[in-house]
Amino acid sequence: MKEILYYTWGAIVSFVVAFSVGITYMGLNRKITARVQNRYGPPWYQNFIDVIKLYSKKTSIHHGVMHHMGPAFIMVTAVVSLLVIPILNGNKFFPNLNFQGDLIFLLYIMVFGPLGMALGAGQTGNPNSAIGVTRGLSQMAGFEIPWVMALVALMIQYKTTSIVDLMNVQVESGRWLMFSSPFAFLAAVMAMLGMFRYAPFDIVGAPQELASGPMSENGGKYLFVMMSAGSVFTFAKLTLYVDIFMGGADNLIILVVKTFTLYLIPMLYGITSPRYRTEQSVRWFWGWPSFFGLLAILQAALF
Amino acid sequence: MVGSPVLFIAVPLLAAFLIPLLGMVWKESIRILPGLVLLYMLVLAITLLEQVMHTGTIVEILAGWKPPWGINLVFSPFTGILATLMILMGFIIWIYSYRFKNVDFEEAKKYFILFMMLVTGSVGIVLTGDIFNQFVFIEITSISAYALTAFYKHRDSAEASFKYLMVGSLSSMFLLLAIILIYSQLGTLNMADIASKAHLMKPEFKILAVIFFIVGLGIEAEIFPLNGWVPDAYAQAPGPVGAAFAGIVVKAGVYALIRIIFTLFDVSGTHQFLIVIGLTTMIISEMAAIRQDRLKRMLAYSSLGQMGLVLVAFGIGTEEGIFAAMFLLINHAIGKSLLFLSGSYLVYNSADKYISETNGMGKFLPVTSFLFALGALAVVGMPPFSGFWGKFFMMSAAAHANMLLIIALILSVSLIELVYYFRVINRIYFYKKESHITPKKPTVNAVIAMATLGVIILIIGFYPDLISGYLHQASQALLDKGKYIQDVLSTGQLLTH
Amino acid sequence: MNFTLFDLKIVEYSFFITAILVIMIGLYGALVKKSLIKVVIGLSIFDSGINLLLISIGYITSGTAPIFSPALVKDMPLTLENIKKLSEGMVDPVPQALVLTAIVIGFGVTAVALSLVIRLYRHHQTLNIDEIKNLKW
Amino acid sequence: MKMKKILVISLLAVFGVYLAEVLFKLDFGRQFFQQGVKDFYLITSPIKLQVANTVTAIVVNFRGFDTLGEVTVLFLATTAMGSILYKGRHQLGERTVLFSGSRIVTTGSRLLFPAIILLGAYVFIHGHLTPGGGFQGGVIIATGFLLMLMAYADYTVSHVVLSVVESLAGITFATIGLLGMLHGGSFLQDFLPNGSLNDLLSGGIIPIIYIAVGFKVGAELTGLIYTALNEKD
Amino acid sequence: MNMIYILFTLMFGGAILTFLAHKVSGLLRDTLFVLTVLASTVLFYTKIHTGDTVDFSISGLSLQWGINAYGRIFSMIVLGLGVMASFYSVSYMKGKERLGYFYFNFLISLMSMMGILMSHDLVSFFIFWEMMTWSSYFIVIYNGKNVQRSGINYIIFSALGAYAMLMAIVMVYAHTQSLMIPDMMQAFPFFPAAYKIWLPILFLTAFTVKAAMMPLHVWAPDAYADSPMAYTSVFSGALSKMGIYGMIMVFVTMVNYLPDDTWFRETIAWLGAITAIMATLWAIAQDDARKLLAWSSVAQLGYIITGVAVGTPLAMLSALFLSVMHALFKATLFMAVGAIEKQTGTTKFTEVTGLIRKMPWTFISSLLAIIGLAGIPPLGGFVGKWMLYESLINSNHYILVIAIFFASTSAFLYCYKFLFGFFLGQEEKEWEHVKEAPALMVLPMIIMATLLLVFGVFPGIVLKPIDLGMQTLGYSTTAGTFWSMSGLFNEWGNQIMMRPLAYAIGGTFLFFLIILTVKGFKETRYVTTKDISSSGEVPLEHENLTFSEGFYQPFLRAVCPVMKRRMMTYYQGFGQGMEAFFDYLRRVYSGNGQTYAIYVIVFVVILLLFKNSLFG
Repeated sequence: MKEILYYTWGAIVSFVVAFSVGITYMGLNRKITARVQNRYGPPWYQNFIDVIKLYSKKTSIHHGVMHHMGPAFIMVTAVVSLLVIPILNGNKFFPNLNFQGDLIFLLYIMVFGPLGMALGAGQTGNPNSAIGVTRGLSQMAGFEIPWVMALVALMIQYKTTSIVDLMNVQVESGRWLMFSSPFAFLAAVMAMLGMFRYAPFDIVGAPQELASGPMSENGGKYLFVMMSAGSVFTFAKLTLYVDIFMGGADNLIILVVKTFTLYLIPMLYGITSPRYRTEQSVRWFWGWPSFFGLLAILQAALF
Repeated sequence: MVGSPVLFIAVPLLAAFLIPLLGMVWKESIRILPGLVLLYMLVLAITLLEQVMHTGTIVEILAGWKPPWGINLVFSPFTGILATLMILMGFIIWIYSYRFKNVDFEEAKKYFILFMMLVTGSVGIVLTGDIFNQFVFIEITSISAYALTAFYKHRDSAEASFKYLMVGSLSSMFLLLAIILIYSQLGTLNMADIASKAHLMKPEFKILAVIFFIVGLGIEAEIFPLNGWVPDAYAQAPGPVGAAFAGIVVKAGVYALIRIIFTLFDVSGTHQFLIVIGLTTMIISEMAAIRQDRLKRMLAYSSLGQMGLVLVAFGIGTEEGIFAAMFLLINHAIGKSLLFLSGSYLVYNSADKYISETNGMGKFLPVTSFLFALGALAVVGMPPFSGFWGKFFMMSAAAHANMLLIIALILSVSLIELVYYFRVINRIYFYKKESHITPKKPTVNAVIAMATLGVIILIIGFYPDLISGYLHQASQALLDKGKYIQDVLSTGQLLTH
Repeated sequence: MNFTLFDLKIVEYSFFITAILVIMIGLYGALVKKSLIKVVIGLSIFDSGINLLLISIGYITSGTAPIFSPALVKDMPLTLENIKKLSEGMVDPVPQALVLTAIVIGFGVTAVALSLVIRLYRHHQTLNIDEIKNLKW
Repeated sequence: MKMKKILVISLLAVFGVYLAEVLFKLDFGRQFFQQGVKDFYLITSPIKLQVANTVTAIVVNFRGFDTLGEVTVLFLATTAMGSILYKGRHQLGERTVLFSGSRIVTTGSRLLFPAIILLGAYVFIHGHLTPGGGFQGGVIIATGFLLMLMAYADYTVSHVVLSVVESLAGITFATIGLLGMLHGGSFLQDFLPNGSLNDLLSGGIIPIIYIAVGFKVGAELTGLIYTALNEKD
Repeated sequence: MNMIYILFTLMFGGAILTFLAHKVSGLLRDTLFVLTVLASTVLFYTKIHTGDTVDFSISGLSLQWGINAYGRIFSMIVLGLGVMASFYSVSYMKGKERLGYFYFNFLISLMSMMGILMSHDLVSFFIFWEMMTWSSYFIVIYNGKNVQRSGINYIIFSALGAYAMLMAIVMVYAHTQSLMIPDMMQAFPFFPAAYKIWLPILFLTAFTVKAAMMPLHVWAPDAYADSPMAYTSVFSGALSKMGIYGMIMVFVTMVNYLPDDTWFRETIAWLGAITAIMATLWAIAQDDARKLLAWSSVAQLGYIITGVAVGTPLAMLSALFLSVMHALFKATLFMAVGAIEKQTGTTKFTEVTGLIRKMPWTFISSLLAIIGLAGIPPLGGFVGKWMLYESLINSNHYILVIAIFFASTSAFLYCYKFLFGFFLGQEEKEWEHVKEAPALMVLPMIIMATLLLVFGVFPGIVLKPIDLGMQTLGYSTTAGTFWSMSGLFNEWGNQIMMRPLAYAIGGTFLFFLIILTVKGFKETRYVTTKDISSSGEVPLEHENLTFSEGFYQPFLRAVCPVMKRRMMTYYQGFGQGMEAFFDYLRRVYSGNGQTYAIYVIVFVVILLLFKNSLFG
């Protein structure tokens, strides 16, 4: 019983941290993007305001059970992957469920939410949401390949599928994996571009052209949960990258610095890019990123 | 004591001569008498078979002259089984065709006489121990077969029959040539005597005789380049006659060929030749069968393929191989006859007998269709029906003889066979009936006949031991040439009354 | 090779040569001629050739018919020796018996063949064998 | 077409050469085998069976079963011909001979007819004594009928009578065989006294069978001719 | 009489009685059918114990039936699915014609599957194998004229496989003089080298046909799609597993003894992976749910094959576990399609939409099944997939694991398509009348979907019998080293605990669901799917805005190069070529009597010319 309470407490704390960091990043994203595009942009805390606004809004419609449950699904992904990913080296403060899951579990749980949300979006009956979902899923089939290749390369190189073990390897040797397995890192970063769905891979949400988009049928509490999930998930993903490639972090400050550095990659790449069509992006992921992934596997297998 | 093997010939001949007389007095007798005769023969055959299994081969001498001077009939386990099978098939086909040509007395009379003689001739071919006598029986069978093939007037049956006759008369000529060659060397016509003296023959005579026998009997046994007449004849003959061809006549031809090769001469290479020619026959005819669009032609080609398989099994030459061959033979007789019998009802009212005209018959003729499907499954060799065992024994015999390539070939050909049979079954059950076809309900006697065959298929399929004991003895009897010679030449057993 | 066509043997073997020639002629007729009637005739000739061959197999030089006619046996008792001596000068009776059967059978087949020809003519209005092939493949 | 001829001729040439090659190894005019069945026949026929014509003895007695088959073949040939040329119930084709012969022909035929029948009967009755026998006699009888049929446009033979004769003769043959079986244990066994050589009444069952065969062959051949004659549509 | 005989008598007799009862009354027939399945299941689980055998002989061949722990794994699938499907089909098949025929073949195929599992000798194995083939074939063609092509394909390929097996059987028989499978296994290491190569190949040909592996899979999509859904659940769930059953035996008993088995294993494993990839892509392209699921079955079987071929204990464990799971979720899905087909009359995504509110139970069970199929935790599918990946990585199959992963990621696409196509999207007037399927159809689905969840959280329930079965095959026990009741371990010692993860998932989900529900519970109301803000336009009543045509066009455009070629085209080309060849060949039967006579003479002359070499 105590254990459960302990875990729950840990979960809540990590959730709060992840939420606040993630939402800040998103705000910063908007700001930076605006500056690059020669706009003034909203303040960095704009997203906090948005979330609170959304929460306090009255939600008057839903389109059925699946639609109702969709945000909860995506929240599951965000929270559970956050719980599985070790936040700090040596599991300080946030041990959570780090020992109970491994990379492969993580890979799958990360799909759980989007799929659930897609179902919710599907039930709205909005044709555009289904179109968005098909694009998203197609793109996922694209970027998962280099991503998995990178992970497999790491797994076979260090003979473990556990994130904690990978972190320990880095702590012990003092070398970040992004340097000892550069190809894996390259592939993983390229996959990350797709994972964050910023340009050029933002056809999924298609914010400009599809006035309604997948999210458009959600409002109020639904959008609130989805936004929070998105921010938590952003943080979780970044932490994962930091954990396995950049030696993890000893305290939250270092973590924030590292994650933000990493976050700059998709953000900046996105600002400067036009948009790919779905098949283009899928093929892009199966091109160079996968090639690097292959190199990573070769490196891991041969050396 | 029910009788002796000669009654298999004498009684039906007597009956055949009687039928025209009786027919003048009592019209129904022309239908009943052949049935009674066949029934009697069946009872006799089964009794004798049982006896033979326990006491050994019965050799019956004729006209009181011992072999090699007189003609003799040999009822060994091997010949006995074949004779019993033929008579059984004859009887069942008689049941099937009891109402045949119900309205036309003259035609029916001729049909029944010819049919009975077809059976008798085939039984004679199997039982006789004298090559010239065998020739006579082959002619009896052939002439009845020609006439039965040409039985229907409104079809191309005369054409088929003429082809049959042309090739068939060549066959008899070659047989005569072979007999001449043998007689010129040995001065005897008795098979056992020839077998015991075969070493005295000059080898070139022996080989030439074997070649002529292979050609002459190969025509009857329907081996590849000699079987052009077969599909035509099978397809154009009335349904029951087609069944009789597949179930009775060709068996006699195969028997004769096997007897010549196994017993008469010890010419090396004949077994391999059997295998090669059997495979060729099988492959080419199955290939032709799959491209047929007429039901009976398809069945005919399929029959050729099956007989090729039987020849291959005989060609393996081991006891196991012969056992398998006998099993296949029996299965083919039953299964293919069932196919012909039920198939001819499926296309009863169609002029061209296209396979497509069986469409949807499953609904209108459920029993017939079911039996057709059963026969097809049995012929294809699907377990648990009778065909499977034959195929399995054959394969294992071939494997024991280390002929793996042959097995592979046979199996790939079986695949073809499977395809075209299942295509027909599909049509029967799952296509829509063509509107211009009116299904013809089978008569009661036809249903009884077909159902009997179906039941036999199931029984043998589930309980092959029923016949396998007999077949083992039969295959030993065929292989044991010394015993055959001894049995015949030491008079065998004189029947007493 | 001990068959030497230009040897004197050619005379002795004239029976065989004739028989083979007849066989070949008959076969030629059966295989090449277009008319059904001629085909049947060819088969018939073939048959005759075989019969001739069969008969000539049983021939014994200057042999008599295998009949113990009154003239032959009139002044000798029917003892085994006598009969044996007589029989040595007789030709082989078995081929003759066989030929009798073969002829009758050949006759039967020819009769059936001719009746089939009649039927075919009725059906196709022609006797050309090349035109009578409704059934093929 | 030429190709076919050339092919057939070359095939036949090969066939003939091979056949000749083998046959020429036979020493023509001599007995080729050491010990055949013919010696037994030649001795047994006059001594035991009292049959002068050994060929007849072989045909009817030693190999009587063949003859039964042979008779059956003829019987089947008539049946087959009837069946093949059958046109339907109550339909009899027209005669192909539409007009009678000239008076000379008809008269001559009428004169010759009994003589021919008589000759035929003689031939089959004396089958066991002289060359000839049931088949030959039957053919001669049929020739007589043929002559009549050709000479007269309206000469008819009763199918029923022919059929009855045919059947009875066949039954006789088979019954004699079965009687032999009852008597001596094997089918077609001789069960009558053999008489003495060169007597008309000798040879046991041989004359009886040959008479039956004569009737049968005569009837059958006549039937065949008659069927073929009434062929025109 | 031995219980094993009674089992088979019961099933066979039941089949015949059911067939006959069809003529009497529908109710009697249905009752008999269900009773037969139930009774045999009960009999099997109560009276027949592992290790029971009966011996008998036919025609001098000594045969043996019995059951071992390995067979029990699959009997679980067969009988479990059999019971579920029997209940389901009573309701599903109601009102269709030729039910006697259907039930007869259904029972025969169940019986033959049990027979396969209980055969200890090769002959009865083959007999049951063939019975399974034709009985399933007869059901495949049950649906009438349009499905004949798939039926023929099915029977051709099955026969190809069966004949390959027959050949292998006679080879074994000729060599060992025994038909017992254990004898064969014992003798195998001492076989000649050629046999050692050929026997596994021949056996595998047979088994991979049923398991729908790559070059031999072409029958499967059509056959699965075209048979009545009540049977397809068994067909795809249990019958295809017979192929896996055989493959595992071949791999364990034969491939291990090959002089160099690596290439063999690699080839099969790669074929399995390629099957999985290609079938997934094809599944994505389908517009018909039955076809989609059929292709998906092929893909899933591809994973299983890969697991079997890799053959490490963990891989084998995963293959067997996936077999059970696949049976569960694929049966559920096929049943769901059947239910939809029954209620709406169509199975095309382009025709039917928005059923979620009309058929909620069907939706829930298919949702669970889809989650299982996609391999998303915490359902059973994930457990199997996890073990498969771990085993592949542990055994150094790096590229293979990527291939498998690709297939399974792409599987999400069709998974979503299935759920969206039927249940989501705009609700249409056309389908307003649709009601939930009858309870008899829904219940099996629900039960199986629940089982999927239970097995996902407590995989030990299934892994325990699997472990026993693997011990029969000669593996050492894997309990504790690779799995515990709800935990899984890989060879490097990494672990995953299903229970806490499931609690975490469930807890989070419930927590946020409650938040979502409770907050503003009163004011949030349901609006129809027409009430959407599609670019500011509200669609009219008759306007259907559901997106279902060309669902994954972009993705398919991306992968089109590999989908240009279909195996079927090659087979068809081959078939047509053969047919043309046959047509050419059969012209030897020229129809001219004279030609036939010439053949005779030609034959004679050939024999004469070659007489010395032929008969010399």
